[in-house]
Amino acid sequence: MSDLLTLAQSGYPAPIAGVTLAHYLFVSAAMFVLGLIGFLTRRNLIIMFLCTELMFQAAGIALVAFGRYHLNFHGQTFVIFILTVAAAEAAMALALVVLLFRRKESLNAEAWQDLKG
Amino acid sequence: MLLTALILMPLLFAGIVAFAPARNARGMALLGTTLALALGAFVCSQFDWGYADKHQFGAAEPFVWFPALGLNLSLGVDSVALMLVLLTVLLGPICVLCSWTAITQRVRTYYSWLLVLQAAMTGVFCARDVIFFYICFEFTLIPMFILISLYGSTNRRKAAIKFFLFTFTGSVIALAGLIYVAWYATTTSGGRFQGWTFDIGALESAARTMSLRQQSIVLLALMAGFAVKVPLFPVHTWLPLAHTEAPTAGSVILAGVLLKLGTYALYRFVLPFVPEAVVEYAPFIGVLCIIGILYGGLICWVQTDVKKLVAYSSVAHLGFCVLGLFALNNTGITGSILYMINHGLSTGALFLLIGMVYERYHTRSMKELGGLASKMPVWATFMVFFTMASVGLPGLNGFVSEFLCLLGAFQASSAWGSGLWGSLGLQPGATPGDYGPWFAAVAGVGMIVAAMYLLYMVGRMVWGPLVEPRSHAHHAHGAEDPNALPRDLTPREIGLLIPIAALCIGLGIYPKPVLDALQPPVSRTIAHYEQLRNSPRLTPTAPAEHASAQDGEGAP
Amino acid sequence: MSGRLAFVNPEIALFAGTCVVMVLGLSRTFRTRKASAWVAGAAIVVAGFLAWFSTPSLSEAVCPITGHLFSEPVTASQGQMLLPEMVPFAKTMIAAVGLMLLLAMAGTVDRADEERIAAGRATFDPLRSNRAEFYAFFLFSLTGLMLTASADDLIWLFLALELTSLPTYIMVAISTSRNRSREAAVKYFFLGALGAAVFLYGFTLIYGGTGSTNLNEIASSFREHGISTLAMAGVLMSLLGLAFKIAAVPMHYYTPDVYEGAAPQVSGFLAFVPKAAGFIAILLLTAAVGWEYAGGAVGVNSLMASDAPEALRQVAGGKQLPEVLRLTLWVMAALTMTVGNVLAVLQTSVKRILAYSSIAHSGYMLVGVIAGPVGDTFTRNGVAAVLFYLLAYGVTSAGTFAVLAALERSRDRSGEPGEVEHLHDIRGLCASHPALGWAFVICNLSLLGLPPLLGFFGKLPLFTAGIAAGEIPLVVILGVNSAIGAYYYLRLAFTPFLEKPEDDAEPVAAAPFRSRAVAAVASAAVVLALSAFGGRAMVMSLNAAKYRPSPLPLEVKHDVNGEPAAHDVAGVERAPDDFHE
Amino acid sequence: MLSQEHITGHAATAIDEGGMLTMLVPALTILAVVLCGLFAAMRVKNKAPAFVTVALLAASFVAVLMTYLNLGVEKTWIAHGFDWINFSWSGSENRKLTTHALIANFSFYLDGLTILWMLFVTGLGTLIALYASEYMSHDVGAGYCRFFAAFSLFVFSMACLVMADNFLLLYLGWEGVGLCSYLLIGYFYKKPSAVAAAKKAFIVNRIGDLFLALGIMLIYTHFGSLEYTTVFAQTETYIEALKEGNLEVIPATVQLIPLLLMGGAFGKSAQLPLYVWLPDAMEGPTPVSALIHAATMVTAGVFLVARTYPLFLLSEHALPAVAWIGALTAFFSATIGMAQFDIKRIMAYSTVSQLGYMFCGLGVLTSVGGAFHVFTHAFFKAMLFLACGAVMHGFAGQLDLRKLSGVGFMRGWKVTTVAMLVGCLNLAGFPIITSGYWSKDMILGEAFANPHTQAIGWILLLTAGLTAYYTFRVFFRVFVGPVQYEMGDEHHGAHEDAHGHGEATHAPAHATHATPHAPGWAINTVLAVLAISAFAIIPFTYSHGGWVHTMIEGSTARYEGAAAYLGHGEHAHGTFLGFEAHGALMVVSGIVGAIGIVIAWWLHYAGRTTAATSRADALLPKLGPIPRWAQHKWYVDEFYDFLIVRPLWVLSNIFHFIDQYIVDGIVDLFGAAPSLTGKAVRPSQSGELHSYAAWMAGGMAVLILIVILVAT
Repeated sequence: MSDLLTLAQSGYPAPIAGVTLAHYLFVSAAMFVLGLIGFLTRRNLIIMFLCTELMFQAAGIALVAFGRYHLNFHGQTFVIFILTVAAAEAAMALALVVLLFRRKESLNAEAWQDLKG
Repeated sequence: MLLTALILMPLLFAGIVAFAPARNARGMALLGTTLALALGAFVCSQFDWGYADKHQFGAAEPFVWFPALGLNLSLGVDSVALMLVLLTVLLGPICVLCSWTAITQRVRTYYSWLLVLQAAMTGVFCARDVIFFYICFEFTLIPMFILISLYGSTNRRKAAIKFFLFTFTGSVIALAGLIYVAWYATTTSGGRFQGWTFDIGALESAARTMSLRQQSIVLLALMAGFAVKVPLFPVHTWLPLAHTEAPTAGSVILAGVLLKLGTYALYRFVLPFVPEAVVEYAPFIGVLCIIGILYGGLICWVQTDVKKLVAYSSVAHLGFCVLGLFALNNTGITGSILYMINHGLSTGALFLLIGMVYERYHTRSMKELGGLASKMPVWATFMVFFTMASVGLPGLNGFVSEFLCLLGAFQASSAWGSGLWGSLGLQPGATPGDYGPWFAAVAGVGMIVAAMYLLYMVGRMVWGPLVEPRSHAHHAHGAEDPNALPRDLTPREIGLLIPIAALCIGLGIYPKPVLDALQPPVSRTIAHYEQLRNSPRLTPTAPAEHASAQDGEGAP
Repeated sequence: MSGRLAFVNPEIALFAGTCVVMVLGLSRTFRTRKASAWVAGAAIVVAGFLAWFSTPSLSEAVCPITGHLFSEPVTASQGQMLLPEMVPFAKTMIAAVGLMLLLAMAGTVDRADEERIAAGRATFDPLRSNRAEFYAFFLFSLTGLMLTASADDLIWLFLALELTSLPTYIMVAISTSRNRSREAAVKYFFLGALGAAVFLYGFTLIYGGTGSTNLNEIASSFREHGISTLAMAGVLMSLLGLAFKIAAVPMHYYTPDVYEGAAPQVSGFLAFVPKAAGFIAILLLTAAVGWEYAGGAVGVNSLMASDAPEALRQVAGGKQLPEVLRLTLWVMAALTMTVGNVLAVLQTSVKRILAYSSIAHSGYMLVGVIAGPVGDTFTRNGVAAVLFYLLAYGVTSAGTFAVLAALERSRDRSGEPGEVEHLHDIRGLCASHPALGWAFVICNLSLLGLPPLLGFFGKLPLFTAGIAAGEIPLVVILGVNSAIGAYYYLRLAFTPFLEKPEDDAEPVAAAPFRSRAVAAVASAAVVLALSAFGGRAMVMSLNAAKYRPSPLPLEVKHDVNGEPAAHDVAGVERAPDDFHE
Repeated sequence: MLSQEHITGHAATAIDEGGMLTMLVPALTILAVVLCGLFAAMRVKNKAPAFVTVALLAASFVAVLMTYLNLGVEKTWIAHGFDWINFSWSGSENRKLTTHALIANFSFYLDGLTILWMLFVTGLGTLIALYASEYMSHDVGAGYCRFFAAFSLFVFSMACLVMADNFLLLYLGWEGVGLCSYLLIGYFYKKPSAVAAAKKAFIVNRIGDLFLALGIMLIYTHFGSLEYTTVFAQTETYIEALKEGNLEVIPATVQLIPLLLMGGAFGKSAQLPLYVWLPDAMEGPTPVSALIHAATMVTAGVFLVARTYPLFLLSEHALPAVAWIGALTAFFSATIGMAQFDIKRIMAYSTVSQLGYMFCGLGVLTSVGGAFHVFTHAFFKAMLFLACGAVMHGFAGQLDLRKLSGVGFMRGWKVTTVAMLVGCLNLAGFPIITSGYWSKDMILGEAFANPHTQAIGWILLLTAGLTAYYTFRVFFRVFVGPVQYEMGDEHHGAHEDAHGHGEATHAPAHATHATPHAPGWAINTVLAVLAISAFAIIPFTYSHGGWVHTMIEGSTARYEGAAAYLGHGEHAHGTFLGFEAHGALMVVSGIVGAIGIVIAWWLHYAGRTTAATSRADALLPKLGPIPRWAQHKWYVDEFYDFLIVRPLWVLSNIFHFIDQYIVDGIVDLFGAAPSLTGKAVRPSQSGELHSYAAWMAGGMAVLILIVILVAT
């Protein structure tokens, strides 16, 4: 944790006074956890997918913050690709959801549990 | 080259049998095994008995299978391995002949796997490379599994699975132990081995420098694998089941050779690799053997299934064998090796005889069979003969080995020369060890128990008023079945028993050539222990010097 | 730049093939449509060829296979320098196994359509045809896998992994028209997204902890500044996320359901492609961290007594992953093989058994990851063991699933041919379809690890490497698990041979696609061939596992003798029969 | 008594061609076995096996006789046959190269003791084989061959036992005779009782054999050799030391050896507590009982003690133990013998009793007396058995003395009766004219002559009286008195079916033997020869052994003198109630024997009118339960059954149970562990997406937690 504290204290440069890397990371972590919780609690397939998107974007926020912190562009570059991949996944997810909805007329994830054991 | 041929010959014929017409299968199998037997005899004649502890017939440049693994197909036999190879090739034709009429379904499959099994067993004894040994050791499981589960009796699936898993589990752990030794050999060799080596000779010299703790771990791992195969007391339960369910030839091979893989591995790996741990744990193993002897023997006594009785008797018999092995003196180890051969002959023959009865009556229950002497006098004669060989009657083969094993255990006591055992007199027959008279005396009770159960068996099966299964008697008095076997043994059956009987007598009254031939390798094994006792390990504070000192004399 | 592109020659070939396939598959003529499969095959062959002959080595300016000297000096920015030789081996292996999988894929998605068209009941409708996409996805996924192997950057790695995974979700969904495939797809996709989010976040943290996404730079940062907690957390999360790809505990839950729901040939694809991707990624990450850390609390060689000879302690000590990672992987490995095996024991569905067993195999391979590429011989190099095992497992499982794909039962109500489901269905296979039956027997015995088959030689280096790394308890767990595995593999192997089909059993017929059977038999043949003559493959995997613990500074020096760079640490020497000798 | 040279000088050994003649004995007997086997294989249905056997055994006898005449008994000769168990190895002890060997050759050790034994083994063997050729005639065919094969094998084994030059070959013979005994007791194998008796004999013998084997191992361990010459050479040095008073020089190991050997001897020679097999062994054909279970095999134990006499001398407890066990057995089995009705069993118990005498003889330091009694007993006991066998043969297996009477007055039974009378007189120790009197007297006298063994002497004297009583009880009941008989209910030959239809032959066999048939020429000849020789040997053996003495003075007896130095007792200082022991006992034992005979006459002959009853019957109730207990053999069999066999049986069943359910159960539990674990884990595979996700998230959390807890 000492690393994080160091990071937090030496945030450079500070665009908004008092907002350090730690704040971004906290937001990012919160988003990630929220996404995870949403994934675990919601039954609607579309919402579940959105929750995974939330987790992806949590990583994105952290990446941008780290990039800013490290003063290089790797983070930002990464985010661009994440967005692209997320878009591709979204397309796939929607197609899949449509396929599933046609079969069972439902978006409930619990409708699909024939395979088990 | 000879040994390669000895392994490839059955494999070749296995291929031929698998693709030849079914009606030729047994003939081809007989031809193959007979040729292997002839080849075995030739190998025996070419063997230089003057150097019986040297591994002979190995190619100068062994075929390198996987250089990256350090795995060579290196072969070679010393006199111990050669004897067991001879036992294997001898039982080959016998197994084919005893299945002659008994196997009518899936004949090609049967004989080809029988031949594969023979090749694998020969490979085990010829291997000079640990991994190659292990490959053959494990590969014997598959043919045996198939023989039991296709041609066995009612409960065969369970027996086959149990047999396979039991021995497989143990031997995987043994493999870990062997690899540990190989790793140790590499790390302490100072780069002498290019990559790793699994050469038994090289490992042997390296392994002995391991610390006691390491040796103990390796011993534990090796025993986990080989004790199951032998089988020693608490891990023997697969054996009665497998024997009971296996077809006759399967039982013969199981008792004759497969169990010997375990004892042979004990001789080949455990004794030379981890001498200190062996000395440390020999009493414990001895106790297990004795429990096996008495416990197994007494269980035999209350069996009704005659095959199960003989199967349990193997547990008891191999207890003697391992006891002799771990007595760690010439008499004991010589006796033990001889025991491997003798047990293979006499118990194998008993299974043959039981199989012959089973083929006629389709039962093995001693409640349904009795007094067969009056109906099958020739069979009864052989039965009594082989029972006596199994009991250990002097003049027959079993005695020599049993007595030597017990004598070995008896002599091996550090207590000799002190205290009760005579502090005053010189005791030229005593050897250092942890067994001593009590071990021999308690194990010797096994001789009495053996007489009890084997005579019980003979008393039920051979003597007494004639008892036949009701269905059979009914059948016999009914319509004449032209395909039914004649009542007493056929010339084929007598023919396959006579060589075994001759060997039983031969080894019983003139074992000298075998005993002499066994001395060089046995003495070589003992030498480790004498060295150990004469110069106990240096203190653990200076292991490096010790290791390097040992290195000089390592590797072949 | 051409030197840089040389790394992705195979991927370029595959991508080109993909483009052609997508177009050809839309053709109205049957023959042209059919040619898409041939083109796909040709693309894979070309890619494999390119991987084999043209991938530059990073430690030398020569191709490791041909010895061809590249004109342009290879520099640090042009590839990962940790396991530089892994790339050609991995790609060649991917191409080889991919080709067999492709053979098994024949007729997967378009069978019903083509039958209808052939019967004249329908005409070809490009909008409704899936054929082109299916093969394209197949090739895309392989491309992603190859890209994973050549990744030198976390971004690249992430993209490559996603490229590997995303097509497989679709392939599962459309592999059959049954609901089960849909269910498999939904589980696979959603849980896969979850896993991807986890390792993505892990990558993020690694970047945060080191300031770079380049693996070489990350590695040198770790060596220069130590591993910060942040970075360690990142590596840990990445490993957990990647555990999904290799179906390791606790990310294995999807495996049996997905394998069961997908068509068998697609299951075979899943058993190799994502797994290989996951293992390659894990190897890259662990290589970045390095295996040069001293033993921790649980420690290397905990069984090794203080009375061991000095030489031994020197060799045994101080070569392992950081204790955090080692422990994670240790627990993961032990649980993975155990859970996979104990659940497989209970199954009666052939595909489910194979699914669980594939979990177990991942556990075995993790032993190699833990052992690491410390040793200079095949027997002591855990990475080489993993790579060789991947090859062995890939070939063998491809064969097993191909046998299942080559068989079918009567059609169900929807007109879809039934799959081989229960163990009963393969009874007596050796009698009714000898080639398929024996292929199945051989492949399963190999998976069992029965000597002298390939699976045994795959497992043996895991044993030796594990023991050499002092992981004796783990090796014993591995051994015991092999024995548990023997139980169900024996059933799988001998049901076709020993059991007779029940009298009222519905007969199993061969599917009308010869190439599936060819795939099965070819796999079995390769298994046998490698069992006998696999020595060369072992040497290659050993060369591929050449590990450079400290990749920076990156001047690759060559003296006149062509000896390797001076900063090779002791113990990471050349394999004995390298091509220089 | 013996000169100093005899004690100290180790008898010279030599290898001589003449000694090789004895190799003919095993060769000829094995030839007989093989020929009988061939006859069986060829399904010969005549008496050829018998005559081959008789001829070859006679040839063996001649070979032994020739050896005796050629070599004499002054020296010990070694005849080397071939190497049996013979190997050597070199080892290192304390960095010195040492050579060890285990040598047990098939070689013969020929001295007086050996030749004495061999003479009567082969001699009696020939005679009894001749007898059996007629006795077994109803079994001509397969069974006949089997009988004579086993018979010849027995002589072979006995030859190995007696002539062995090492302990291991002795052990071969030892177990070999056990095997033959097993095969011959179980000859009528369809009779469950015969099978059980055979089994019992073998197993009880095996118990003794174990002790013998352990003794042999101890000998090898201690002396480093199994060969008599080497071992005895070393015992000489111990004896030398003893004579100088160094009692403590003898190691405990050596003192243990005789105790272990004794165990073997008591098993084979049916002494307490291992005697139980011998009475049951009477299930075998009578010639077998005569040869094996009376004359030869059962004396193997005596032979063993005599052979290893020097070893016995080295332990201060060994010989007294031998004497006491012998005396107690003699008395104990005599009491049982008094109450039996089966005449063969009476003879069996009398054998046990007489064997006790022989051991006493050895135990009280008159090995000559022991050997002498063995020698005389061999003749008269064989004769008694053969006479009983003739009766049994003639009366269809009838052996109950309550159902036979006045046989001697029937036609054709004269020779049998005379032989019986001679035998009875010998056994009863009728003074002067019987050899039995001389040999028994020698033991009695020696027992009293030693002040430490007076008690033994009294027991033996009492036993002598009992012996005379039960012996003549048989004679007076069966051979004299009113002529009455009841045929036996079986014909033992019927069990051996030549036609292979075992079930069908009982009835006709019974019918053909409705009337007794008198013995034929072979039986009569043999009985006559034996009866004559029972008298004829008196001049050879008269007083202190005579010829027997000369036979063994070079081997066993020469050690007796040494005993004086060993603290075993002051020789010849004891007295019988103040009189000189030997002289007094000649008179006293004669009187005691006569009293026994008179009581038997009074109780069983005088005034007896029927076969079944006698005056003794009136006496029985007055003795309370004792006669019944004695008749039930003091319930020893039941006691053993209760104490050993049943517990063992129960234990075996418990073991079997343990093996099936506990040992195997644990194994199966290990086998089931994977599937049980699998069943426990399986619910997590619920098929539900969310539960998977939750397990995954939870699993990751747990894994991270473990890592944090353990690794940091």
